[in-house]
Amino acid sequence: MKAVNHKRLADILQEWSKGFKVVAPLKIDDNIRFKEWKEGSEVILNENSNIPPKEIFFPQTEEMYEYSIDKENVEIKEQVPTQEEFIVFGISPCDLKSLEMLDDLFLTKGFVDPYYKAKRDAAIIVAYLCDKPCRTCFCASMGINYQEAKGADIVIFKDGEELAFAAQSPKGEQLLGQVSPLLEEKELKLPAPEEFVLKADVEGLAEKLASMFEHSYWDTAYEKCLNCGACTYLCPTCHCFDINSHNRCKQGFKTRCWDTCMFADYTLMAGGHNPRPTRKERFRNRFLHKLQYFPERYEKTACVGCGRCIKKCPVNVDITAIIAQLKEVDLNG
Amino acid sequence: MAEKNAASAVNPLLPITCEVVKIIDETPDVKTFHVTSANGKPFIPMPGQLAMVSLLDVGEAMFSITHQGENHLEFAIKRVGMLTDALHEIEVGQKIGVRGPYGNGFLFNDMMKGKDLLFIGGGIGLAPLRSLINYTIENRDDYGNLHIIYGARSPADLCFKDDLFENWPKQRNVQVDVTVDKGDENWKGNEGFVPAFLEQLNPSPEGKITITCGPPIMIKFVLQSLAKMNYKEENIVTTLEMRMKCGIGKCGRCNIGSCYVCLDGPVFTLEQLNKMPNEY
Amino acid sequence: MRELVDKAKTIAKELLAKGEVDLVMGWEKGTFEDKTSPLFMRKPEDVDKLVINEFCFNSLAPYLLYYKNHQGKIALFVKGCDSRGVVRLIQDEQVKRDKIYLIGVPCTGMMELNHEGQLVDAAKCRGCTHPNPVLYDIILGEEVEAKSPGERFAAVEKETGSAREEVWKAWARNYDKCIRCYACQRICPACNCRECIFVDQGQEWIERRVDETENGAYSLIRAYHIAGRCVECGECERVCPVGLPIMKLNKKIAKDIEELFGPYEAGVDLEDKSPLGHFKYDDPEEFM
Amino acid sequence: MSVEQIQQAEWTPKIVGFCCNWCSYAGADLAGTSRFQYPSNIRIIRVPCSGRVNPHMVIRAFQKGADGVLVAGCHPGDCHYSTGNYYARRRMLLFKRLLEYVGIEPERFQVRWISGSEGQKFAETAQKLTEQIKALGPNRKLRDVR
Repeated sequence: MKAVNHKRLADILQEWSKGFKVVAPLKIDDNIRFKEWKEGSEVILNENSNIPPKEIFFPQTEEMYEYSIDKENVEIKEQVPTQEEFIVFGISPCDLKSLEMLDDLFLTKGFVDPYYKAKRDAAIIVAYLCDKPCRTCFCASMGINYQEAKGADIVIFKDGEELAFAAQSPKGEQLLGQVSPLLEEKELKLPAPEEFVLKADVEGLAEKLASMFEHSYWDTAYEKCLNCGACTYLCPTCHCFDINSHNRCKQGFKTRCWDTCMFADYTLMAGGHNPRPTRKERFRNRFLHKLQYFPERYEKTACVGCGRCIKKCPVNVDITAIIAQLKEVDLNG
Repeated sequence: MAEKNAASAVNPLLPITCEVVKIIDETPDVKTFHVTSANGKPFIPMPGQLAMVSLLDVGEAMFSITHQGENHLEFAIKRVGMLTDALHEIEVGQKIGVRGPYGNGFLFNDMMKGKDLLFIGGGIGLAPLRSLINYTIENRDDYGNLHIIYGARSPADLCFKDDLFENWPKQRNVQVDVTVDKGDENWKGNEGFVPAFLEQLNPSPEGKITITCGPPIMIKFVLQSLAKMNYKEENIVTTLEMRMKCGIGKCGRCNIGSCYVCLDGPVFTLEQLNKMPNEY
Repeated sequence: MRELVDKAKTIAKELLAKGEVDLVMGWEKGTFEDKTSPLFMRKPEDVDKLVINEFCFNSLAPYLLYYKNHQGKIALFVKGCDSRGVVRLIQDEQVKRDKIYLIGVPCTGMMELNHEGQLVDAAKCRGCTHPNPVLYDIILGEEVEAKSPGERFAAVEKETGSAREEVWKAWARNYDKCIRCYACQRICPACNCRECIFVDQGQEWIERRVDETENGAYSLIRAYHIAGRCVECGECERVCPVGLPIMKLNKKIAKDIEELFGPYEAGVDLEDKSPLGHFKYDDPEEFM
Repeated sequence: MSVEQIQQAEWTPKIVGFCCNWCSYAGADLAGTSRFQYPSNIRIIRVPCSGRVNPHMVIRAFQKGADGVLVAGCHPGDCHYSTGNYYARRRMLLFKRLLEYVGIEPERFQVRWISGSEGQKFAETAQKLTEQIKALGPNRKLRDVR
């Protein structure tokens, strides 16, 4: 197995960054964000980034096209969504899984989103297998083995002081070839898998929820939720967006920005009607979307068990607890 | 590189530049806009489909395409918010952005072929119905009798007066009945709300497909009346509206349960609607 | 604080059983030992879940905004800072004093896990001047001493001295991190506008774009909107998912208010006038 | 030369002046009719009272390209609405300190009392403000660079 001492990781990234832009989970003050790696940046592995790596493919603010208007004409200039190949380094298995959901959403069902596709196609994925689960993690419950990373071009894991590299695709082979002088052949193995603190059982939940829309469970479950957007913005699978124009006199540009079903104006129509007028409907929509609507549409639960929402929710709304409560609800009651 | 260009050529989020060639004042707060692009129609929609219309410096919103001519599309737009306010201010010759067509349209399955059609519209709700009415008139032989029941708040609020009183009644096997909530001194037609008017006319449900669109409160009572008159829910069709941003099933906000109104709708049979969560 | 829980349960149960209130807000155990979550109790048996400990961070005051049209009376547990939030809401006529029943909790300070996994005094409690509720109908225990009231403005004082460009760079770096989830706004007892200019779109004060300029405008204006109303509970900073030093701005404003217009702490006295809601003829004019 | 350099070379400051309708605006008027010279860098926005100036407007001005902002109102005691400028005084004082705290130069945001008869003072204020801001150079802080 190809390996390098973890202290020499920067050398490998340095080598790769000569040919590619390398995006990695970097320490920025107290945050971990996926940003472009530069010499001297500190890479943090084995901890969830504050903002999920969806921001690489689907940035929080993304320009779509520019326009200029005069009486005679409207000029629209597309911000051509092309992208050079780049490396996404250090993505964790749960976040990697979330890309499958985003792929389903952005690339299927009749329309392909060109902005997402361009970046997705250009990405070379280097996944990092977690050393051990954090206490807010429950990816195993969502069918993810944190010790494998399907779909990644290269997989890395840590054994003691050493980082092991294994290519999983021709692209990965090529990339490893580039840094082969830095790598040594070593016998390394994955640490024994560890137990998770949090668990959730979604078996059969989507079917059950299909008949729970009007259930009294929702009448009180939502009460603590403040309808901020933290959970959705931090969720690696949440993908809603808003389209806005930034206008200056007669020219400007259109951006799309992350949006969240937690905000009142999300579904508010021009005439004043709002299909989801209160916190209850919005809260219900978030969980039903994750646990019922998305599975119905794409046959996947829209949760990868990364635990970011549990960690950061201001009022400790815990999706695993909600799943447990939903499982317990008596449909006849 | 060629591949990348091809991908960008079909960017579904990019509007086509169109020109407003004609503006008709329908009512004090509804205008119909005739829109054409450099190549004639920007695209060929099916009746009941939607399009995103944008004034680039103001915003973008989804409207149903009320009619397609040889070279243009028509949108009937009621003044309700920021964008529609601005749209009502524009003049002929203004360039706007249009993208589409979106949604399933009325002809998403063959349920209407050869059947008699009953249209029940209220206010601006006639706009989406009009695309289908005109389509069935153009393809007269494929459909049975057409019966159009339409109501508005006052005579001044009646949309598409030319169609209602001139064009449609002249057609073969087309019956048009119009009512207003409250008439004025010149109004000689019916007065009263649409559901009551419908019950008074009492069209037989035999071999009929009903297509209804209008304000939610009207729809609610029309559906009750139809149920009273023994119309079956699989034979009732209606259209929904939701706030939309992308129109292509990505941005998330127009979902009703696992249905996206912009992709799977806006046209649903009552049978389908009754199975969906009541959140619209 | 944990010893107060039995008494708290008795009171809550009694209030509900006698029908004096139809809703009691408290806290329940959260996902982990060091987390709690707001609890809404409507039946005496709901009270069994109630906990009172050094992890009851959440101020329950902002929830009162959602029950403005509630018919009955609502009881809630308040720590020192929470009670100041309630006072602010009463002063802003968001809630009526006689519609709420306050159960005071003398607060010995919150504890949180630091990055190394050790329990330490919570950052938000540093410089707390009012550990005891300032307004209550019943109090659970003996009043306690404030731990470090002298450090009220510690966060602000540290700053002075750096070069202006450096200061701006540091703030710009912060603005770059903000994701505008509005958790800080939602959790804030001082943020009680019916329509928030930030969250409720459809106006042109701010754009949804996340970048230095819009985030900067958001941070500054939000801080300014709660000038003279901020009860310094530190919830905004605690809930920020990217760890922005939000309280620095709030403390800075509070400090300036003291310096310019005389001693003032928001939400301490029901009779206080908001420093930006009145004036004196001889106010300073240092910008001339 | 980069765009930035071109801008630098041709740059003259943009200053937004929020002027109270009842005094400072009249003062500016008087400055004009009395032929007092003052730089044309200042763009005046008439407001009903200095108390009308929402700090968000000041931020907005900086965002949209102002290099400096002046809020001018009646002298304390002279407010057309009797107390508007007293409120404004408190508000602007706090706000000015807040802007300074995050690193915005204090010269960029100034408040002055200018009465309707002080045409000369208005011209001098505009002159001085322009000079100060010229010395500071273009504002980049909070600026919407897109």
